[in-house]
Amino acid sequence: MKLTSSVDVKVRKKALEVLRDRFKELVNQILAGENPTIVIPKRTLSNTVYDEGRKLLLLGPDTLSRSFLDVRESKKFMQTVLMASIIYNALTNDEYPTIRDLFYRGKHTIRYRGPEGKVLGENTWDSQRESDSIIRDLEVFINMLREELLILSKEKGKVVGNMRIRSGDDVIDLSKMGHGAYSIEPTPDLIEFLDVDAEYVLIVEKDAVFQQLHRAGFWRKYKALLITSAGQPDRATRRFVRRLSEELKLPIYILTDSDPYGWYIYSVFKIGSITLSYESERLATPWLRFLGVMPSDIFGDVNIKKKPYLSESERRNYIIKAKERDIKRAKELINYKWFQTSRWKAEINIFLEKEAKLEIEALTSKGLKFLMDEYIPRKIEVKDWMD
Amino acid sequence: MKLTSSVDVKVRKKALEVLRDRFKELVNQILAGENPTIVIPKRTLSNTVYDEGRKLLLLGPDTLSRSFLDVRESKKFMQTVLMASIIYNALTNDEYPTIRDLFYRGKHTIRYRGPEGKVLGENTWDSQRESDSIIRDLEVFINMLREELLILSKEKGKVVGNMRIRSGDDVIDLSKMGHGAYSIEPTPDLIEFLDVDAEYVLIVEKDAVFQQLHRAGFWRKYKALLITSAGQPDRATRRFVRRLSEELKLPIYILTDSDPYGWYIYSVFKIGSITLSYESERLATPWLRFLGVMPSDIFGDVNIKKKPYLSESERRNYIIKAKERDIKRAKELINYKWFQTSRWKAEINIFLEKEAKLEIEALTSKGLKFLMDEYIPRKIEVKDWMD
Amino acid sequence: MSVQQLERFRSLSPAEFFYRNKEIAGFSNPARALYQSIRELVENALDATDSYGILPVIKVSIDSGVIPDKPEVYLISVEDNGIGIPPDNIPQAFAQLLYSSKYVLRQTRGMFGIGVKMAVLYSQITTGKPVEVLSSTINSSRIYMFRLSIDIKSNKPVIHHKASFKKSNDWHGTIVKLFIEGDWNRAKSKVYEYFKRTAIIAPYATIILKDPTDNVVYFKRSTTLMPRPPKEVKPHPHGVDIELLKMLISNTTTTTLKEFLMEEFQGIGEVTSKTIIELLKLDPNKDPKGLSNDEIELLAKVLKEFNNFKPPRPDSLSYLGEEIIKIGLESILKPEFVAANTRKPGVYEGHAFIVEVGLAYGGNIPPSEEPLLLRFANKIPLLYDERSDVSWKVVNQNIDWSLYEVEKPAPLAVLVHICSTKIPYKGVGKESIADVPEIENEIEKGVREVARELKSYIVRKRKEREEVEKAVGIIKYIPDIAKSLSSIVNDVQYNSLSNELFKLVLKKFKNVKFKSVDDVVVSVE
Amino acid sequence: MSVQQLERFRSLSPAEFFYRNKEIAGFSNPARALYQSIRELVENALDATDSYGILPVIKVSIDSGVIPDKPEVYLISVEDNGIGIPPDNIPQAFAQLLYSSKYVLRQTRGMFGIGVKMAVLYSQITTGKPVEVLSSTINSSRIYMFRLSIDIKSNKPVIHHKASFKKSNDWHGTIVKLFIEGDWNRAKSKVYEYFKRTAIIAPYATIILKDPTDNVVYFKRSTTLMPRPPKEVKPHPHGVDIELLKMLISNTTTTTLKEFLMEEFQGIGEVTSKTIIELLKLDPNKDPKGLSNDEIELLAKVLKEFNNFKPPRPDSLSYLGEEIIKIGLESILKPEFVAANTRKPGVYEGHAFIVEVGLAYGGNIPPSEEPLLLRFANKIPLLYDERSDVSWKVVNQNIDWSLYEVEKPAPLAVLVHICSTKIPYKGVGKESIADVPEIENEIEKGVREVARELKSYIVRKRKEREEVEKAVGIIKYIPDIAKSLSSIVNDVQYNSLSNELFKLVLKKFKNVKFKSVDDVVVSVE
Repeated sequence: MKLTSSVDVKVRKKALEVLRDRFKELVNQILAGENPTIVIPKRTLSNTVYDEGRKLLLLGPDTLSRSFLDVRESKKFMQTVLMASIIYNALTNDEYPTIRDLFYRGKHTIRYRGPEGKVLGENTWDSQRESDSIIRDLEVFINMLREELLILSKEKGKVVGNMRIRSGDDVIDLSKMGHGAYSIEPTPDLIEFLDVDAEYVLIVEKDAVFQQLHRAGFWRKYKALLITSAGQPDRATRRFVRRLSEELKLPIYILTDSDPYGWYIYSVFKIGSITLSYESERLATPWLRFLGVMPSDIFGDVNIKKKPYLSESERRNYIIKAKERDIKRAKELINYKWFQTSRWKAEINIFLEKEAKLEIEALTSKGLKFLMDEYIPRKIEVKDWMD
Repeated sequence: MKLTSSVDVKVRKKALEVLRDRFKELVNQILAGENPTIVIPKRTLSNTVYDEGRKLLLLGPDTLSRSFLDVRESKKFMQTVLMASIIYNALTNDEYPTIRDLFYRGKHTIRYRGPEGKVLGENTWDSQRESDSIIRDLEVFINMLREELLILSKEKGKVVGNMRIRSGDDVIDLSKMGHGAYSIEPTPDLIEFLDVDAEYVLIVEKDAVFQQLHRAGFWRKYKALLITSAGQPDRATRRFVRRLSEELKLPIYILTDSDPYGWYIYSVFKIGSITLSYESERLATPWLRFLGVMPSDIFGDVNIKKKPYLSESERRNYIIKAKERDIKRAKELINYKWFQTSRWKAEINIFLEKEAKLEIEALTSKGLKFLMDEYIPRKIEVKDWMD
Repeated sequence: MSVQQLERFRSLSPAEFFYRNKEIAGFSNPARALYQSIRELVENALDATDSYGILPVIKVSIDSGVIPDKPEVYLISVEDNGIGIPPDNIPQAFAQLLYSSKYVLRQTRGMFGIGVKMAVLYSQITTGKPVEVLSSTINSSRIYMFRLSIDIKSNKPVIHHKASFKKSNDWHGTIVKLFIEGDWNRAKSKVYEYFKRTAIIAPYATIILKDPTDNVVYFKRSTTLMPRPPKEVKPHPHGVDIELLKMLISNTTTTTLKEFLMEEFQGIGEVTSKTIIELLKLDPNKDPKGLSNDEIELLAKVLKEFNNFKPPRPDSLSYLGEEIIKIGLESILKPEFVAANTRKPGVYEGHAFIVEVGLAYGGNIPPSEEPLLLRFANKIPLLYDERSDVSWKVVNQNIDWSLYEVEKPAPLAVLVHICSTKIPYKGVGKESIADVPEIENEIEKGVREVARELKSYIVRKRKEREEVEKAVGIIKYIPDIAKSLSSIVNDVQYNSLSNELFKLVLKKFKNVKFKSVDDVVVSVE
Repeated sequence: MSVQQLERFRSLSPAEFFYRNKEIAGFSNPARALYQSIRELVENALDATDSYGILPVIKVSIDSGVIPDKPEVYLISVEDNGIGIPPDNIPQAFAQLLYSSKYVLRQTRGMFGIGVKMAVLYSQITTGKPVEVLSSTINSSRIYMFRLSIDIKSNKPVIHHKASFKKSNDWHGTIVKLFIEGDWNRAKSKVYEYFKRTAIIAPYATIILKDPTDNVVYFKRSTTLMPRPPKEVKPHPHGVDIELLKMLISNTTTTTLKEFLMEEFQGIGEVTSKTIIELLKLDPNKDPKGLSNDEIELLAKVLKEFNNFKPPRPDSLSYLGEEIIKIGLESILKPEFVAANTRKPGVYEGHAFIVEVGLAYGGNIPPSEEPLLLRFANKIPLLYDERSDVSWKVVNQNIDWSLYEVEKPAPLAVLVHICSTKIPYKGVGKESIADVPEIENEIEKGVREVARELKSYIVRKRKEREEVEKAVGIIKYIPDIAKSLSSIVNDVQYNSLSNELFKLVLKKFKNVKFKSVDDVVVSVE
């Protein structure tokens, strides 16, 4: 019986080669009596640059040298080669580790005599946070994403719509999912797009709103692919959306709560996460459009002669007062380059002035039909979205 | 274009009738000059009984009277009729509200003069916690689950395996999902099972482990339906599993972390949640079997001559020290009637003695093949599971 | 070497002792010395008036810049309308330490015979100037004037100048003027606090204060009620020790033991005297001066342990009484509620004492975590060392205010006034009172008594509100209920449901006066 | 009514004053009185020895059950090997308040002339028993014995019994026996703490203590080094006030102003004397007794403000010196590190003073958030009211210990010893020292000095450790690195990688002595 897909076999072979070549270099340094040193681009905020042309957050030119003999870096040097060897062995054994697995596989105790002769214990790493950071270093060092090393993770993204794809060795029709949905695979680069009959893609931050729109037949009526990230998007959902945009040239709209958290989800889809900018080149979707919910949808905006979608008393009952940390977050966002369009600044300033948040559910509360047949189509029609 | 499924139309009609009949009774009391009173079974711990025969947590015979003139109950009386009217209106308008929607739809401010003449404001409810509790009261009062009122919610459960189902107006083959999976619908009662070729169902607590087993071809090799609840199961996943058990008579096994949180997930699937025992009759799966991870899998158990699956040094690196709240939780669990088998007591006592937790990932770290081809099949074969 | 070379023994006068150790009487630095001098003079002024039934009028003036090139020198001037001091006593009363009219069993503000002399001493050390005293007694036709300083070596007054004038009116009282090196900026807040608290404890006094910036504060009397003046009394037997017994014996004019006990003590009548002598197994007619040392020891023991004496008489004590305490608290703090409790007299180590407690709540009192504690001893405000005072312990540690329905932070002030012929201060600075169990116990009982009154007040106010609150708590929901039900059950009208529900509420709460739902509900949206 | 009826003036003897106010000298209750009496006697015993270069041997015994049916009465007995007291002075030295050999400018433990007399007074009030004193001076051939009590009214000694014996050996010293009502259970912990601290400050003393439970504690002397005995000195001009000047003028035997200044003050030589007189614009030959009040005031001002006097001489002070402080801290606290700093003499209000600071760190000292503060004044341990003491303020508020690399909780003890002819106590109880800026400043400098020494010590220890730590910090990772790399790159052996990596480390840290990776790494699993 054939258990794993033929796609995975090819991926494994390539990953093993890259790892072997890269670490051979370190061995050669050691045998030459040199201080072995891993040189990798710095994953710091100051070395994260916004590429205006490509509209992507990318790693800058700064590198860091992690050398064996540097007391402050010695442990990380050890952790990096340890992590590489674990992944190498998993690939050899036809496994699909998760980052949690990798944490466990590498975790062990070094017992050593301290300066005063007492035997002390130190773990190779104590928390997954530590081993996760090493995985990111390694991805940058060997210039491969974790999915290319067949490291799997949990996956929340779902999709429905008029489209057929090939995944593994199967063909799946995303318009035939009944009341349910298709759960995207953790390695979306291995998906093949077969045919599609859709005019745009709508990403909905919240799973429950996705369920409502799906159930009411939204994607059928408006010829859309409907996707939910179920909150902060995972890597696979981001890569899947990017491929829809890049390869199928579909317009992509996103609908989130009207708060800095929602805007940050938009930002992660569009630009990438600041701490993981090295992935942006593959995971970010620079052509993404923010459809709503905008503060001007709630309050209107006299400067662009826009009327609000909510009445006075709806506002009173639906609005949530912004918290201290929302305000702080919004003030951070407004400083990011990709939020420095006049429209985005205006919207964030409305938020800062009113100190008011709104959830998408407030719109379905006004009426599912309002959201589905008024709000979304009208905003797309009049191009009331932000780049 | 037909947007919603024919299944939903029937459901709506029935729900409207039930609501109308039930609330007509209150109107009649008022018009007769009586203190209108809602009598519902108490949803308290003390009125939750474990039915030994059916192996289910059910509501007992105690009722509570929520009357308009009782100062302490007056607000809840108002909230209950308010919630009923909102749901009634949503059904009338062909909507699919979520519980968050219902919170917003009912939230408004009552302005009234306080005892000192000052105008005060009070919201019908302030938090969703409050409105959620009223929804539960209402479900009990009208004896219908929220899904029967077409209230949707976010849904995390996924399934793959040799099985075909009808959902809405589609037929879906769960063995043709590629590297992805089928995301279960929020109203699983509306699913129709068409045909199945599986020997058992395996529920995996963790999505990432589900991904690994799926990718490695586990369900294909061992003729299983593979399900993940992605943590604490939602209502739909529980109902789906119950239907697989009840209607297809398949044995159901569950694999969770070896800790009180994992055992509690098992308990929720099997018995129902204590605070929501009124749903148990429909959502719980009393025939569920706990496959692992058991403390005796980690440490062995000389009383039943069981050897551990982990070596001394694996234990050292994989085990997580139990926290104070884990210990406390375990001591609570051991008092629940359905944990009072000799085997469960022995396992929990091993936990309490060693104060050690273990994640499923620790087993995949030992080797995905170990988990897939040794641990799971051997335990099923030698019946090393707990009822 | 001989010891004589090594050691020279000599004795010290009390003046020299306190000259060397002025900080122990509170004269530790210029700010404190200024504050301390002002209060010593004010307390003498009050003693000279209210102890003799005179409604006090006290004028205080503090001036700076009175000596060229010496901005640190202040002139303190205090005038009272008291009984005045006989001219023969004036020099010693102001310029000899341990000389006083207050060494008797009678409550006065001063007790040590040190205070005002320390101010004179500090004045002459720091400025070299004598104190000026003008005084006239009530029936005298003349006013006497002295300029005095202290001869420290001999502890005797030095009279620099002496004069007398004929009175043109019937003024009587005393005026004292004192130069002193001080620090007004650092003393200011304490001085003002001192006068504010003095006005609380003596609402029958009119006090006018002019400070060095020419700011004038006028505390007008708010009552003419006054505490009964104290009388001198004999010692109570429970307060006797061997030395006191010996002193009484050497001074007595009685000739039999029986008479001695009845005459020299309070609380011993003929019957008790007999009982005591029987316990001693002595002859009732024995001359007390003939008692042996062992017999005196035995007598001391019996007097201490015998339990049937009358309680000590409060005649020596000048307590305020509940009325005056309430007036004082009300006029200065402007609270919503006041209570006061004057305890029965108690005794510790043979000294009679009375504890008075006042409480003020709400109104203008700012809420705080710890009650505002107003401590007084023999009508003197105590400002320093609050946390080492027995009252602080009672109010903040012994009492759980939540038992009395007080929720902190609370707008609460507690006044504790201890009257005694002998206040157990922790130091000569007269600032905090030691943990004497008998006194602590009375303070606690007093505080609990006023706290109970406060609790009744709080509880009564609360109950009145509850009935109305209940009705409002139901009526406000009627519109939502009526609207919801009429939207589900289409054949019933909103108005009829609303009316029926309102009628149900009126039936239950008969004392509630609303006419319609609209009397309560303003809007629902 | 006449004033005479209203007021009876009289004066009080010092004995009567303190009898009425015994709590201000620390005799507020039986526990405190017992503790206070013991320390007054022990301090007199130490003064009689180390002030005269005698290595002290002090024997203290506290007995209970000495009087039938009076379990609350204790007998305190203290013996020293000091210089003894001349028999003529014994009655007044023990039974007359404000009589002492210590009223001179010379540092001794006692200063007030009150302490031991208060013990005698409390003894006779509570037990009626006289004090018993045996004493023999150094060259005397006889031992004198007295039984004494105080006549309170007159403040004169009462001699109950007097005797003398021929000495059979060359014993000299004093033995005092006192009955007192006390409370050993409540006094115990303070008494023991008192002796422990006395042993720290006087490591040259041998002290034997027997308590009422017959528990014997023996503090053996750990050094024969002793502080230089104090000498009597003249006042320093900076400490002069008008009153002191007047006293000096009235006592002087000099006849010219110039001589007066040179003879009666320290720090004024011929040149300085001239300069001063020029500033005064007076005749240098003027008889000082002929100075007018205004001239005296001016002289006081000039002496206070003139800046070129020699600093006050420490001859009057008996400081311990750094060596003895370190010995004391080491022998009792057993720390890992000690430092001490004896400051140069300072002056406040004309009183010379010396601050000494000691510091002990580590070893047997338990870590705590606040340093253990050991306060001493003129070699007296101060136990009560720690938080109101200037040393507490310096050690806990002025100093940021983290600047000296001390991480709290720290095993840290700080000793502060203030020597002066006049310690500015806050009360007669001799427990806490006022915030005199000059003294605070010296304490702070002293603490900073020893803290700097501590910092050097901590930093040096830390540096030595760092080199080794760094090498270990790298070597421990070699096995994992070698194993991982050899599992990826199959054509290289674990052993050769491990050896090469180890060589790299040795090349970098030349002083590290490891022979192989196994010297550091025990296991990897």
